[in-house]
This record gives sequence, C-alpha cells and structure tokens, in this order.
Amino acid sequence: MSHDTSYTKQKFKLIGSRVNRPDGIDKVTGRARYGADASAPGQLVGKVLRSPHAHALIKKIDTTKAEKLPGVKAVITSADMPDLTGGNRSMLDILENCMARGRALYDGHAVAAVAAVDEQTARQALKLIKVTYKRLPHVTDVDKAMLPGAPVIHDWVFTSGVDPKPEKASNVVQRNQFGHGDVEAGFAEADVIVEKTFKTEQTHQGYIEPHACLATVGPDGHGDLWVTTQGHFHFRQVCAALIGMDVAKLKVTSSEIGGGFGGKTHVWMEPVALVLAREANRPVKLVMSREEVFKATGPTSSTSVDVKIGAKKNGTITAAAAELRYQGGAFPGIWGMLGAMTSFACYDLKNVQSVGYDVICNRPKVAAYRAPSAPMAAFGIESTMDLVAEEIGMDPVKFRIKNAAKEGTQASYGPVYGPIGIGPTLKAAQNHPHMKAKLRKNQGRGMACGFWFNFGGQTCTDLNIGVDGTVSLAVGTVDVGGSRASLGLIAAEELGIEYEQVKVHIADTASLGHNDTTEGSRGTFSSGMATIFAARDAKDELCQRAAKMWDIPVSAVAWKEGKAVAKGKRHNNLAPLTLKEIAAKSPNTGGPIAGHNEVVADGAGVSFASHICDVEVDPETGATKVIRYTVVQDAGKAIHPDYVEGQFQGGAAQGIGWALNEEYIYGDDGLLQNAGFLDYRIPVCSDLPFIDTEILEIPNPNHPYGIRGVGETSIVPPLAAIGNAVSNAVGVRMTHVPMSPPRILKALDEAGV
Amino acid sequence: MSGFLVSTKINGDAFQFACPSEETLLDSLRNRVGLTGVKEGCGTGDCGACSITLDGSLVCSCLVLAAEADGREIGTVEGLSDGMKLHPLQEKFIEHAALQCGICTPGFLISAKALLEKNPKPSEKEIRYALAGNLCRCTGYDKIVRAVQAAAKEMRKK
Amino acid sequence: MLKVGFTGALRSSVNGHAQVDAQASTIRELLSGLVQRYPDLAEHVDQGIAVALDGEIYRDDWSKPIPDGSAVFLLPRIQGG
Amino acid sequence: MRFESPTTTKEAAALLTGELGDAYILAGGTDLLVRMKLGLIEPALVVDIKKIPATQEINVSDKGISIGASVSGATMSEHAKLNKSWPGVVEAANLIGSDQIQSRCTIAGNLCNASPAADSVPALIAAGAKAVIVGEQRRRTVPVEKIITGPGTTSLQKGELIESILLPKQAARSADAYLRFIPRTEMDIAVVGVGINLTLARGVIQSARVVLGAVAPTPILVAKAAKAIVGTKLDAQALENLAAACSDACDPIDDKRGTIEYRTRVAGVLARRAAVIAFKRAGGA
Repeated sequence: MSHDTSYTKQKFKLIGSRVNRPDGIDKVTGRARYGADASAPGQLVGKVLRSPHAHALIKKIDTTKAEKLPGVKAVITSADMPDLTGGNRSMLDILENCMARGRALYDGHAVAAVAAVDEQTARQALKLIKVTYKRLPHVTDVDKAMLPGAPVIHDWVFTSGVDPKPEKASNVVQRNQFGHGDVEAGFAEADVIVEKTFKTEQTHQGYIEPHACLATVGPDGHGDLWVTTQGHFHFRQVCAALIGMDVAKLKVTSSEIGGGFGGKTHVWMEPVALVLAREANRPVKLVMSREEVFKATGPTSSTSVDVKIGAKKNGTITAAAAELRYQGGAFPGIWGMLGAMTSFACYDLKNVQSVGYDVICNRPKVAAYRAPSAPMAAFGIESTMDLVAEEIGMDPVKFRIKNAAKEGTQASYGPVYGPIGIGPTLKAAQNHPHMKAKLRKNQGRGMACGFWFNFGGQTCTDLNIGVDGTVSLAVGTVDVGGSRASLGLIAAEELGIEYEQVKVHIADTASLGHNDTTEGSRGTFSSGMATIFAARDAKDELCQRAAKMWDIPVSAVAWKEGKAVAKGKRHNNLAPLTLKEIAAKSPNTGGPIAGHNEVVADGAGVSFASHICDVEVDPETGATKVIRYTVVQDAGKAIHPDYVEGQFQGGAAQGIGWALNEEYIYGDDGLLQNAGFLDYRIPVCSDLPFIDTEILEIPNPNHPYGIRGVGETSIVPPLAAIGNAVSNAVGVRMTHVPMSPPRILKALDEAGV
Repeated sequence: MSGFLVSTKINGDAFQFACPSEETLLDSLRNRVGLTGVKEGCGTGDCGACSITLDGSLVCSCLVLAAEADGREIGTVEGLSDGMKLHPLQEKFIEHAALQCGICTPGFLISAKALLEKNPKPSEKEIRYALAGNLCRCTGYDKIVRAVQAAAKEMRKK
Repeated sequence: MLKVGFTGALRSSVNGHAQVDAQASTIRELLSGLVQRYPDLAEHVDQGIAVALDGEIYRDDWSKPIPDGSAVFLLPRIQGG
Repeated sequence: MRFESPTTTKEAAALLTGELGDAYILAGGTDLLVRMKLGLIEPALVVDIKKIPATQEINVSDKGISIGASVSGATMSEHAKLNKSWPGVVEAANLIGSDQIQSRCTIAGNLCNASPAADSVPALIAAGAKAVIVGEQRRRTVPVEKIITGPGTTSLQKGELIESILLPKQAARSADAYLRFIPRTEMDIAVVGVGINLTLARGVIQSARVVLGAVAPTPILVAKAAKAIVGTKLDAQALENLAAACSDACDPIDDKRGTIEYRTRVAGVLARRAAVIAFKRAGGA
C-alpha cells in the first residue's frame, strides 16, 4: 500500500510532550528482562574457548577429555559448523568469525565451545580441550598492515577499486574514491594550505550489557532464540542461514537490550549457542564475560588519516583532500569507505577528493559504532579546519559558516543536497551563550561539526484496537533508548486518543513481518512512519464501522479529532462516535479492528550537528577536564524531546570518552592488554559536566511528522571539538586520539610549552 | 565442589539457598534466588550494575561470595518500592528520562539511595562522585544526576 | 533523460565513468538497464546498493519513481550503528 | 573450594597452615574475587577473617591507632580521630575504588595484594606504619615497607596473616598527605602515587618521609627526596629539588596505564603538590 510520506505541517496535540516511557516501571523495579535474564527448564551453560594468540594455525583440537567430563553435554568446533553459505564470502566471514576455521585470526577468536550442566563444569571442560597452535606473524597497526612486507592475513583478499587489478593478495580490501572537481587546480588557487596526519585508536561501544542469549533447537528442527540484539529479524536470517535452519522455524525474540550502539547489529556467538543447543538437545544459555565482549565482539576501527585543505585569504576553501586508512579487524568491511564518504560532507566544496582504504589486521572484526567511521574522519578534517582558519586569521565558526553546505550543494560523496541543517546548527552555535562565556587560565574552547547519513528501511507494524478502546501497537524495531514512548505518542496523536491508552510492544520474529535492524538512526523514523500508516489504516476501518453503526454510507463518514463524524446535512443529527464507542461495538460490526502497515521507510534525511566544548588542561600532568559542553543538532521534529536530548548527550559523552581516554591497547605480542572496564576507561559520572543541548526542529519533508534520525550524529564532532579546545587551551595541536595525559604531556614537551 | 547453605534476609524476607562455596552473591541472587534485577556488566567491580546493599552498606554483589552473606541482610532493586508505591528515586528516574537502555538503572538506584541516606542534600559534585562506581553508556549521566537531585528534594520534603 | 553519477568502487564497474546517461522511470528500471550495459555492476547491485535521488538516499524501495531530470547518484550501501 | 570463617586469628592461621592447596585470605575481597572471576587463581581454601573481632576494630591508644585487617575504607573515613591524625592515610585508603569498593576494601588487603600501584601503601609507609602479623606459632610486628617484596609477592610466610595495621602516634606539628594521578576522576589504578609525612619545628621541616607508588616494582621510600626538603620552609627551590629527587628515584615500566617518561615526570609534580598539602596541614606557612 502506498502512502503519502510528505510532511503535512500539522499541529500536534501530544507530539513534543515529555511523557513517561511505557517500560519505565519495569526498568526501575528490575522486572525488565534482558539478554541474560531468561531461563528455560533444563538449560545448560554454554562457554567458548578462545585463541590466546593474535594469529595462529590451529593444527589440532582434541576435545576427547572435555567430552568425557561428567555433566558436559556438547563440545563443538568448526567441524560442527560446516560451510552452508554456498559461496557467499561475506556470510562465510560471519561463520568464521563465530568459530575459527583452521586459523585463529585474533586474540580472543573462538576456537571451540561447550555446553554443560553448570558454570563450574563448563569452565572445567574448556580447560580440558587441548588446542595445538602454530603461531604465525601478526599485524595490528593499520599503517603497518598496508606495507608491502606485512604478513598477509587472507590469501583471497585482492584490493578492489584499483586499476589495474592487483595480482597479489594483500591486507587492503578496497580503495574507494569520492569527490568532484579538480583538487590540484584548487590547491594551486589557495593562499594557504594546511596538511596534517591524524591517528585515532580503536574504541568499543562499551554497552553495559554483555552479549547474551538463550537458544533452543528441538529434534523437529524448530528453534527459539532469546537474545539481546538491535535486530532480531536480521539475527534470524543470519543464524538460520549459517546453521541450516528454515527461517520460519526459528523464532527470535529480542530481549530488553542493555545498550548496543551498533555492536549488537552483528551476530557473534548466537549461531554457536544454537549449534550447542541442537547437539545437546537442551536449551543453552550463553553469556559473554566482559573480557570476551572486548576481545571478541566488534569494536570500531583504529585509523590513520591525511588531510589537506587549501583556502583563500577571504576564507573560501579552494580544495580539500583526504586519504583515510581504516583498520577493519580480521575480515573485510566498509569502514574506510564510510569514512571517505562522510569526511567532507559538511562543506560546500568545488574541488574535493577523499580516498578510503579498508585494511585487515589481527584484531576483532570491526562492527558499526554510532555513525560508524564518521568521528575519526571528522577529527582530521575539523582539526585541519581550525588550523586553516588560524592561518588566514578568521574566526573558526565564521570560516565554517562561510563554507557550509546548503541546499543545492553537491555533497563530497556525490548527491546534491536538499534542505539541510548544517548552516542553522552553525548559526545557533555561533549565537549560543556558551560561545561568549569567559575562560580562565589553562582553559580553552573548541567547536566542530559532524555529519551522518541516517537511513530508514524495511518496517512492518500492527496496530490492534481492543474492545475497550485501548490500543496495542506491535513494532519490530528494537527499542534501544526509549522509542516505545515516541511510538506510543505517535499512535495516540494519529488516532486522537490519550497516550496512556496505547501500549507498545516489540514483537518477535514470528509475530510480525521483517523489520530492519535498529541502526542508522532509523528506529523512531521508520517505525514512526509505519505506525502513522497503520493508524490511518485503522482509522479507515473505524470509519467503516461507524458507518455500519449509523447505517449510512462510509463515504459520509470522516475521522476528525479522534472521532468519527457523519458528514452532510442528512446526518447532522448523529453525534460523533469516539474510538472507544466504535471499539465497544466491534464484535457486532465485523470483529476486531486493526491497522497494519509495511513500508520501506526511505528518505530519512541527512543529519548535522555543531558542538561547543570548553576544557581545562593541567599543563603539568596533561590531564584534561571537560568543563562545559553544548550540542546543537537538527532533530527534524522532536517527538519526545527528553529522549532526543538523551541521544545528543549520550553520543557526546561517548565521543568525549573516545577523545580523552578510551583505546584498545595491544602489546607487541598482538594481545589486547586492557579487556576490561578498569583499563578501558569510559567516562564515569564525575568526569563529565551537564551536557547542554539545543534541538533545532527543521522538519524532514520526507516524513509525515517531519522526523529525522537523531541517534548517531552526536558522536561525530566531539573528538575534534575537544582537540580544538585542548589546542586553544595550551597552544599545542593534538593529532592523536585519545588525547590521554601522557600524549598531551608529550606533545607539550615536544612543542616546548 | 563443596557446597554452602546460606541463610539470608532478602528485601525483608528470610531466604535460604545452597550454592558452591566459590559462587558470588551476584550469581546466587540471579540464578538461585531469581532476582535478575541485579545485573552483571563486568563481574569485576568496575561497572556497579550489580550494586546491592549488604547489612545496609553499598557493595558490588560480584565482589561478594554468597557464603559471606550468611546471616546478613540484602537489599536489591526489587525491594526498593513499597508495594505499588515507587521510591522517589524510581519515580524521578522515569520522570526525568534518566534511563535509556535501563541495564545500569538498578545499580544506579541502589547507589543513589545509599548516597541520599547518608547525605540528604548532596551537591552536584557529591552526586557525581558518589555515582562514579556506576557506569552508564547511554545518557552521559546528565539526566541521572538531575533525577537524583529531584529525588533528594522530594525526599527532604517528607 | 537522467544523468547518473558513480562514486567509490562503483565507478570502476562502469568503465571508470563518473557519470552516464540513462533512461528510467523507477529505480528498478534504472538498475536493470545499467546492469545490462555494465555487467560488472551486477555484483554491487546483488550486495546492496543505495540510490540517491535529489540528495535523498533510497536503499530498498525499487518501485520508487524517478522524476525526469532528477539528480541520480549510485552509492554503496551503508551501515549504521 | 572450601570456605571457612573462623572467629580467632589463631584459628585462621591454623586453617591456612593446614591447607595443602592454594589458600587465600578474604577480607574485603575486592582483589581476590576479581582474580577468581578472571580465572587467575582457583583457591582450594578461602578463609574469611571478617568474623574475627580483632580484625574489625579501630583502636586508639598511647602507641597510636590500630586498624584491624577487615576494617573497610568507608569505616576509616568515618573515624574522627583517625582522620585528624592521619588524613593522608585516610585519603589514600578512600581513593581505592568506588563507594561500592569502599564498603569492602581494606588497607591490609591493599598491602597483601602487593600491587606496585596500591594507593594506601605509600601513605602507610610515609606514616611509618607497622603490620601486626599472626602465624600459628608466633606474632610479629613488621614495618609496612618490609611486606611487599615485588609485584604480587610479600614477605608473609605460609600460614601468616595480618591482623592489624598500626599507625604510630602522630607527632606534634606533623601531617601527612597522599596524591595520585589517574586519567579519569575515579575508578582507575594509580599511574603515580605519592605519600608524604612531615614534621615541622618553628616552621622549618624537621623530618620527612616521602614514598612513591607505581613507579617501581614496589612502593619506594625515597630518602633523597626527604633530604631535599628537610631544613627548608618548602620554598620554590626545595620543591624543585624534591621533584627532581623523586623523578630520579623512579624506575617505572611502560604499560597500559602510563609510560616511563610520563610516570617519571609526574612523580615529581605530585610530590611537590603533596608536600605543599602536608606542609599546610602541619601548620606551615
């Protein structure tokens, strides 16, 4: 069914109000059930044995002793997970990442798994599995992995996107070039050119809930998977394909999810749990430890980025170029490509070129992390923007405003922009009181911009009206941060009923058609759209029923302000019928009343933000404290402002952690040294100030309520905003993230400050 | 494996369970008592998601052996509300949207309650330091601190 | 008549052209027409592709009409967090 | 694993002596349970000493203040006399972990864990604290600096446990201070720690003890650093000399928490700052 998705400028009654979320009480009382909170009669404990080496041949795995241990019900290796992918290399990569196939590719790569009657037995069984390894040369640094002499991790990887096609395998998966114009000519026109190299270290999404699932597979081939995931429909498809099940026979239920930020868009150990359950013919609960989460799920790329920007003295950028090298872990990814696409997206550039490389290393397979790849590119570009502004003696905000992309600008990644929000966020930042606040000694202010695409995708929603007039809304996009409240507001708004009369559920895969994963800032955008259409579908039916109740033609019935009204002089004696009145009679007017919608929710609208940040640096220790932080971002229409602000604040906080202290630290042995929250330092409460927000509401013309995705963009500017602030505080340009105290002190030393 | 019989009072009710001596109180509460509101985020005392009170003092239940709880009183998030009446902290966390994913919420509530019992009028800084043992990755702590401030105000009225 | 732009690795599958002319009224027509002319593009289309129409990115809806004169760009499919 | 909770120190010592496998003492458990969780140790016996009355008390006497081995950091922070006499020791103990950890962690445990970066140890050594050690046969009192012999190792014999830590009576016009550097504001392990205890006479530093943590395999008492400030009113030159002596004494490693270069430099910075605090506390101007 096709619907008009365009923005209607309607006046809202409920949208924009700060109602309590429907799952609030469950979550403050401990009743909400997350990934590890489910149990099944007779369940076993699943555990995974992991590689202690960065790169090694697996010569032999002897499981006989483990199998003989009383209480052990299944022991599996890759031999129990045959390749059923039919030559689909990217699916085989997922399978191989779940369980090593002859070679361990990183510290923590799964090599075997067990299911046993309890925790202690499972632990002991792992110890009884004897693996014979032959260590191979490894590489964990992106620049080193690209060098000609580097150990080549996969002999089947030949760089794509280069001409001529390479004859030798390498760690470089692909080269992607974006841009337009003639950068050489552009640089020749420039009065000032700044060229700089930047590095960022690998970070993890750091969700507090470790991956967890409860898997059951019966002898009839039917399976059940309870799992913490951002996309249970995607998990169903991938798991079914990898282990050879019929998609319809595998029911996946998404538990409450304790944070994901992209890290729960990919399967890691769920297929392993299903295979264990099938082998043991018992339910298997598999919960990762925090150490496993760090070592064997999907952190973001470490990067190395060269930026070159040229400008005229009047502030016009004449050319901009970047080369971006992204470490993608042990399997091919698209992260360098995304970095290259997003790098210059904020600006209106005549001559621009960005080249992204995706590079394989002996590290865990990189996964999406909130606006994946954009923060690292922005760190390089936005730092260089400040340097250019300084060189030409222009205020960095003015310099950005002068060059900001606008409607009609050809984006550096290709398309021509429609109406976009970068200009307004910059203006709002420029006028924000934060910009005028006084700074003290050792304090500095910085700002930076950020961009993210946002996308929509496949969505399917059911709206059922009970005989008492209350509404049950079933959606298939996992609620990662309060979207049920927003969707409840949307359903109530559309139907003209109270918010409290709507109950929103996240349906399992057996109860609803396919929904794409909650990623790309799409949850509220796409399920919001499907909810509106499902409600409109239900309203058509409500009108039908009202017509029956009145015994008049349906053409004489309209839906107004939450009621069915009879049109025309002949019927003006008929009092309007409320949804509740119509619902009460539904058993006699045709049975249950429902609305349904399936849609590809496209047109999510690109998103921009400008952040302002003040820091204080202790010049003797290099410690940086963020003392004030402001996020300005275009949200389209903010359905529930609290949760929009929450997304802005959460993204900024993650960016601050990344900028200052978070990093994967590998030893020369290729082993991860800080796989825990003690030494992988995410911000604690006392590290941060209140994070101010300013929501700009520039409606998205492609959504009936004007919604844009808001979840991701806020992580993009902080790295550069803090880098610029530190530079303004102590006069030293930081080019390596995180700007940890030792790095800052070293930079100060080298600069002789 | 040698077992241990633990007699406790949990959220006011006497409760007995048997467990292996090496089992943590966190695992016992979740797997033997059925109180899954107590969460495991790290198992090493770094995230605070498993915060409970033990004889009134705030601890990470992952760093307590279940055997140590013998004869002692345990308080968890499940015991925070008084029947249908939510604790002011619970109310304010919902009102202020102080949770997104909610996995850290039980731990934050227990820590915040411990703080407000000791210090009914904490400054922002005191709140931030008292909650530094509880990691939240969603909110940037902004709305959590505001919710605790609001709850403190509410509780002082009573 | 439409002008269709190519970036990234897609460009090498259309003989290195930055832009080609095409005639199509929907995304489906556009893609099938292009794949016929440039067989190397098929692999990318199979893996997933995004089409930008006047700046708006469409990933799945192949029935989407393309107004004449639209600025069309073929992009690799993106992932989000 | 066997779990025992004896009620006398002797009994505890006997249990530890009698166990053939790996035996561990449980006081606060904030290190022990982490090591068990990470699979680094698999105890055959754990002896919980919290039911031993002698380990639970803080006792003030003419000799000083005795802190039982299972007294938590939180309990220490609530003891008025202890705070008044040894603010540096209390602040060092209170820097160990979050409020959750504070309810459990002990300074005796911090000492026995023998981490080079233990926060309370430099402060205890600076204070001249002694450990009261009980074995099945004998009881001995040993200066704290003699306990840690290397990362993770101590001079305690099999079957011995610490019953209490004894802080001497603080002399007149004396004070201590402890500072550490961590990248965040809370929840980290010290990258550098400095404990200083000093005594004034007519505004001049008469004696001092300066101890560095996390810059060598064990906390180190730096005599040269003390010498740099003794006889001074902590003028700028004295502070410079103190910083230089501390940096000189460092023998750190590069690891995930800091570099050799960084630790060496910041040891001097923190020593200066800690000395100023202790000096002021002691009534110096």
